[in-house]
Amino acid sequence: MATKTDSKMGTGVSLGMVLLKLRSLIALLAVFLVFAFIAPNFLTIGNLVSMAKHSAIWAILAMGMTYVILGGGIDLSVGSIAGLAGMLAGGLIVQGLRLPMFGIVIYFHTPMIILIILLVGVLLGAFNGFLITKLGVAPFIATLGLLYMARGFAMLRSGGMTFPNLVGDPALGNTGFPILGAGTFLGLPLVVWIAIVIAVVAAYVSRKTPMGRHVYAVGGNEDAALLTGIRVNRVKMGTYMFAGFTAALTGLVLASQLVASHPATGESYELTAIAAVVLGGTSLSGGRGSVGGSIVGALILGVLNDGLVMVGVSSFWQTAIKGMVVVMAVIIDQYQLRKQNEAALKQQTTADATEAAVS
Amino acid sequence: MATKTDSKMGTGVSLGMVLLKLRSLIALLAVFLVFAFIAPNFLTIGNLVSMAKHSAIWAILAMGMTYVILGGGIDLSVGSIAGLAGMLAGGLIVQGLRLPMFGIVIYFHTPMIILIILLVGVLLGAFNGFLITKLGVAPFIATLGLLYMARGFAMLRSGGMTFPNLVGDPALGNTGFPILGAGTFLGLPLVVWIAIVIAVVAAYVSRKTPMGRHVYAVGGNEDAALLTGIRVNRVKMGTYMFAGFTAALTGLVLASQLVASHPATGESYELTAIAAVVLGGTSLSGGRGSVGGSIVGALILGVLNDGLVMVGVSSFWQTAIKGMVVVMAVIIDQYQLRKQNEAALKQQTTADATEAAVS
Amino acid sequence: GADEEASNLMVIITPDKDNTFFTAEADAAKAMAESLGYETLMAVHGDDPNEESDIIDTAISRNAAAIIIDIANADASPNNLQRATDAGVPVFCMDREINVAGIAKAQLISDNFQGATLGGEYFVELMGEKGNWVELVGKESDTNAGVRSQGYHSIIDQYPDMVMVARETANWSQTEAFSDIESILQANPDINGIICGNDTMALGAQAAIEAAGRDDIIVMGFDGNDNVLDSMLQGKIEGTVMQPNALNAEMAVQLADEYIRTGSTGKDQEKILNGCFLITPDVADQWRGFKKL
Amino acid sequence: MPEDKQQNGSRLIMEARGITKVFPGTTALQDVDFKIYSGKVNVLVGENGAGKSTLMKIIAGIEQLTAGNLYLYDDDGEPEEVSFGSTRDAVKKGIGIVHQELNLFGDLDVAENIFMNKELTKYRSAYIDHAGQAEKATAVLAKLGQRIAPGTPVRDLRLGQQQIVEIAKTMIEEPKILIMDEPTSALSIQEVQILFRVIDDLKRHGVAIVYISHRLEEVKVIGDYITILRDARLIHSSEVKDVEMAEIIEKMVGRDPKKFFSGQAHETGEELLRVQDMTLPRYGGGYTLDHVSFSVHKGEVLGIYGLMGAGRTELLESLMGGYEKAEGEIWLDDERLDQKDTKDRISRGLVLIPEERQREGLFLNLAVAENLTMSSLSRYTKWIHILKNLELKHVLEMIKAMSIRVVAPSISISALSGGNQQKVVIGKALLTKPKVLLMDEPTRGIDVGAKSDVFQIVNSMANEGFGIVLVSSELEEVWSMSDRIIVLSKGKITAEFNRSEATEEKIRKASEIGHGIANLA
Ligand SMILES: Nc1ncnc2c1ncn2[C@@H]1O[C@H](COP(=O)(O)OP(=O)(O)OP(=O)(O)O)[C@@H](O)[C@H]1O
Ligand SMILES: Nc1ncnc2c1ncn2[C@@H]1O[C@H](COP(=O)(O)OP(=O)(O)OP(=O)(O)O)[C@@H](O)[C@H]1O
Ligand SMILES: [Mg+2]
Ligand SMILES: [Mg+2]
Repeated sequence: MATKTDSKMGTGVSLGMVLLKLRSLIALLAVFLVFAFIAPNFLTIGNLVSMAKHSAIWAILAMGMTYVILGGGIDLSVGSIAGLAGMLAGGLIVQGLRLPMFGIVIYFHTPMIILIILLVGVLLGAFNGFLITKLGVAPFIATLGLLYMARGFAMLRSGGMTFPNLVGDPALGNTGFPILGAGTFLGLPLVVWIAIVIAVVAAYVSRKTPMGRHVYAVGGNEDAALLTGIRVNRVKMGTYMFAGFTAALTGLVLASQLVASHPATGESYELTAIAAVVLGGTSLSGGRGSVGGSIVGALILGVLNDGLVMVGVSSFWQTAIKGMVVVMAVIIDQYQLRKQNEAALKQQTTADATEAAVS
Repeated sequence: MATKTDSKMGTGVSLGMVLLKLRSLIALLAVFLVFAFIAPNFLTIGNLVSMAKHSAIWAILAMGMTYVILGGGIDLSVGSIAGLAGMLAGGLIVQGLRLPMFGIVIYFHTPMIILIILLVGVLLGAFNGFLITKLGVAPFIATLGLLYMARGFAMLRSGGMTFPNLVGDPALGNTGFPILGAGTFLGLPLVVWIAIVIAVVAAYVSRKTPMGRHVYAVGGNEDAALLTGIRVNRVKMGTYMFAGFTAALTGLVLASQLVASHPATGESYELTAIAAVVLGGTSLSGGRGSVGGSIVGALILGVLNDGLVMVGVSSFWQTAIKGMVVVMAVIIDQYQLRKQNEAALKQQTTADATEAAVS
Repeated sequence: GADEEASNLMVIITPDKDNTFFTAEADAAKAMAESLGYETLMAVHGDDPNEESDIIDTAISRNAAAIIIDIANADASPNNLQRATDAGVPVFCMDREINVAGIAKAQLISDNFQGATLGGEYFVELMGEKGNWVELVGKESDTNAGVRSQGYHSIIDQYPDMVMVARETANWSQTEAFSDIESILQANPDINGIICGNDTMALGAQAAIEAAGRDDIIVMGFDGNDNVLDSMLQGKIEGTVMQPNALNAEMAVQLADEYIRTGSTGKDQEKILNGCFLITPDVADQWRGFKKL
Repeated sequence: MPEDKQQNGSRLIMEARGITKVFPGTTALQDVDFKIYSGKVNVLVGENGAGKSTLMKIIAGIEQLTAGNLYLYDDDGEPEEVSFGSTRDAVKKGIGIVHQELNLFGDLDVAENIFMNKELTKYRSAYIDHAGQAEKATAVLAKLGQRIAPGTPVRDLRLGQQQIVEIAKTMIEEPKILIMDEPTSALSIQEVQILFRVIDDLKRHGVAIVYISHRLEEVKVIGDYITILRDARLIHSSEVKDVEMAEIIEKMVGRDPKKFFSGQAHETGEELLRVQDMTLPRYGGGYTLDHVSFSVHKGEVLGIYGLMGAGRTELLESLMGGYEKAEGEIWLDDERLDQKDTKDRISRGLVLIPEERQREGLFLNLAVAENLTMSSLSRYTKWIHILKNLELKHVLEMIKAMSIRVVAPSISISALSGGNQQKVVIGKALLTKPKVLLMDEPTRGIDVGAKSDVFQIVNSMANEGFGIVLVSSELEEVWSMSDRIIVLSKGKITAEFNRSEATEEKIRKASEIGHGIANLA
């Protein structure tokens, strides 16, 4: 009897709740359908692939941001790290690593360059993590600091110039860099594959491994996490390093796509990444959200952006619409959270009542 | 005996503590002295006045931000509000208020325009406050939304164009707008006087009125504030409205200085304002800090900025140095907080011990 | 102003350091000023008139002998320059013009409109006077973005078979141009040409075209930066308009020097228009660093 | 002392010798010895700040000791010196701890909370066996008498259920030494009884329990050994049966215990506060408060007793205008309060001393003085200007009246001990010049000494003619302090007693109405 009532209650509540929970997906669907009607050629394979590619870049950046936010932090430096990563990669391809004191110049193979840059990204993330965990600097400020610093250094790397034409030189063995951005595999751009691989790993880690659960724990209640014996600092460090990694990867992909690296690349990307994460239903206060949500968020922004360009909406409206979408998303999120709590209370009351009646 | 030890302890702790507490001032002094030596003409009256003017604008913006942050929030939209305010003011001067449905155009007198724009700023702040207090949107996101929206609308106001030559037309009675930015009184620019007036009021309110105390209380412990009978939502609303006011004022001053309004005005000013607040020792988590500190923070950034330009340091280094200064400031802040807490504990414990011994 | 002893300092203000166009301009001005025996102070306003205002205050404080400036915004900058002039610091504009006369001692201007008409004419010619084209516009809050766009349209719109299928703002940015063109290519696969408000956007457009595996689309830029010249030599970009900005910069400094020494620039008119040149692939190797070799 | 190692079939399993712990500015432990016997309940008592939790944190590897040694004894009774650099080291040695505060993750589910940082993993911890975790969690919870679905997010649980999840967390590890730091402060009577049964069971399996509680009556019920700390020092250690309750209290506070629970009847005057049909609907149907009516007279202490979740906190907060949905008439001094606005209620003479001191009562970022006057600023304000001298005068008076131990009013509130912080919260309420004082668990988590101070304050306020509503989960407290007692159960008033007619038994019975509690224990 009790079970029956319970499950009935459950479904009754669930239908609305399911819709609310899936709101990001519904929003994505809505945006998609609208543009399918009003934008010419929107549903061609080519356009879908191109939107997938653009969204993939946001998704990569957003996934790193998701971990940081789930862990209770924020990372404003990802855009600058992306810019710096691109510049460093461009520099290594065009000029090599110059060590004047030894009078040598080292040129690396392209995969090596990519590895080095990713490592630099991870290290920059670790720098953020260090400021935050060891020196107790608030994440907002620590990463704001790196936002300025990394951007400054990106500019300084080339004196503000663009490193053009990053095709490499067969003689130096560093060709092939453009493949990262332009290559395809089974008809899909490499970038999309990379995003998929990272998404699968990131989602798996977040849900099925202790490491992932610990991120939620740290973001949800840091003191409790400490007392539970979770290595809080290590977990936080890990999230910032991952964010640094995704930022560097983003920088590499952008540079590779353009076959050039420009020091202003990635300006204000951090805000878009945060917007994607929030659109995906992750709470900025940490401990609640999902990698999948952020990918949906990135897709919404990607489709919206491309769709508006295709329809030819003025870039001013694009900016304003982005703002409205973000605010709307969070208002609905709050509403859902409230509903969810109410539903839970209701369920529990029913359970209590049933229990009382039985006994 | 006990008293003696106590007071000795007191002073012993105090000297170091005083230095730590005055660190913003010391930093300002240091920056000032360095440039006095290395920058030519740094100590001329003209330059001092001009630095005061530049810092005054940051200080105005930072004071609004200080209230928001003290109250436990953050406002990312101030830069965009400044931009929008400038555009609306420019529009009112150049085109008047057009009401096509009635077929009329209304031109306002300049003081009236200034009042209207300040009111718009307050209303935009209230919009932030509404999202945050009534709809439960996190401050970061609510104001991020307005950041995009206000910028979009600033651009839309003129289709991206600049409103030039805002001198007004004597026939329409709307001349005099440039005075706001260019006027002087007793040798000091009007802007500096405005900043001083706002600073005096803001500092007074924060320290000597119930309203100010309540802001600290809300930022320190919102739940407790509620039960203490503080109208938390009203207090928060107030802080965002004040921030909107200072942002609009900033936009007016900037437009008046240029005698033109440009829709991209104020981009990323929010970050500089936050940096000034943090440099001034206000904690981003709310409830701790001061208006005076933020003014010192604004002065540090102003002097640093002008000084670096005067010595001709590359703009790339300027960016990087800004980042480093912010991070350094917060590291020292953390250190001071720790020391201060220790000192307080120690004092209290010593007192406890003495009392125990006496009784 | 006049009562103070004139210094030997020229303050050179340019918009940006992350665009070769402006670096070349800054470098040319600096080299010329130093060859004439001046000290220089370099500063960048990043297209922000408020930042420009601060820098000009600083220049006044340093009692500069002259300001050589590529302004931030034609409508918003005049007042900044007026302040310098009022303080007795002569101002010389290069590249971009201000809309108010009598403030600068001289304006050495690239004739953007004329350049854009050159580019527009060549674009029409390459397209065979017909086809679908796309315009990538610079930052819309920027005067030159508008002037160039007008220049293009003044020519292209005369040809009824030239159909503009999209006009998008890419904010002078390579990355934005890249992703915008990718999207536009999806909406309008049948485009034949893209004309851009500057060279960085042209490079972004070219990268997008290449990524899409197309080689049948004509791309025009504006500025004449070295990267575009290289692309032209490789046949990837069809043309650009060279702005004589090194020349502008050098002339601005020379006139400033003249003015400082004699109290007059020796020219009758304030505005001196230096015409732009059309660069076609066959002459692309004759230019480097915005100068004819 | 060989008899130490083999007593009553149990044996010494762990020993702390000469433990000293110095925090910056505080010595929390001074040369303390502590012995833990397997299969026994080793009770640790002491006033607030005596150092109990600190000692436990050292044993559990959370804090590092300044001086002293820890020994673990193996099965042969041979000591082995150990040092724990972290919680993980202690867990490896079989030491588990239930902390004084809840340490849960609201957004994660029950099973995940229970298995946090000790996940059941496969493939070298690359995969969490969620199903296995859920199964084991259900089993452990069943043992603790709870039928909670393991997939429920913890934030949806009642406080008491959360406390039980907290206990389940440590039990899952099957520790050899289980430390419980005030595990019962949030539990209902029946839950406490189940816990005691579980403890008995653990004892039989040879687990050593360390038990900390401020509810001294519990100590007598389940304790085997007792250790008393005072002011960071070891005062006494013996078997529980060898000491009397009065002795324990005396040793804890070092003062005469007679003045505690100094309950007395008060002269009561005319009606001050009348509440009629207060209702608070519950989300999803039913009532959290179901037509509650009562009145409070001048100089009267009205005790409200109830089990966890009876709705007492909601009742007081509704009176303060904290719930938008609360309906009902409130008359204060013949004036009807209509506006649901805390500030307005305070200005009319109602004031609340909230349940959770740090979370709801204090501004840790501010000084003692600023905390004290936060509710009553308007009294020191002229136009918009705060008259600092007037404010300070009142602050100093209040510090004296409440005997708050503080060096200077400008010192940060965070430097005060729990009991003194509570006095600040009460002082803050009194400075609003209330007519009726609503006190929600004013003695929760404070030591006997501070408790007695609080009771004295209550008595003297009643004598001055205030009306006082006193909510407490401690039956004895309510019973001895109140002139009249109402009992709340599931949002309804189930009984009302005068001082003369109330017995603890009657009160308890009334509190269980509607709970379907079979006679436990
Ligand atoms: N991290 C810390 N830093 C400084 N002092 C501390 C710290 N933790 C505890 N103390 C101090 O050590 C002393 C002992 O605290 P502890 O928490 O052990 O007391 P307790 O006996 O558990 O009290 P309660 O009954 O209130 O829980 C107190 O004076 C406390 O203020
Ligand atoms: N915000 C809320 N909305 C709806 N119901 C609630 C809310 N908060 C608590 N409740 C329910 O109200 C009842 C009373 O809550 P609570 O446990 O605070 O009562 P209490 O008598 O004050 O107990 P105690 O003070 O001992 O914790 C519980 O059943 C709880 O689940
Ligand atoms: Mg304790
Ligand atoms: Mg309660």
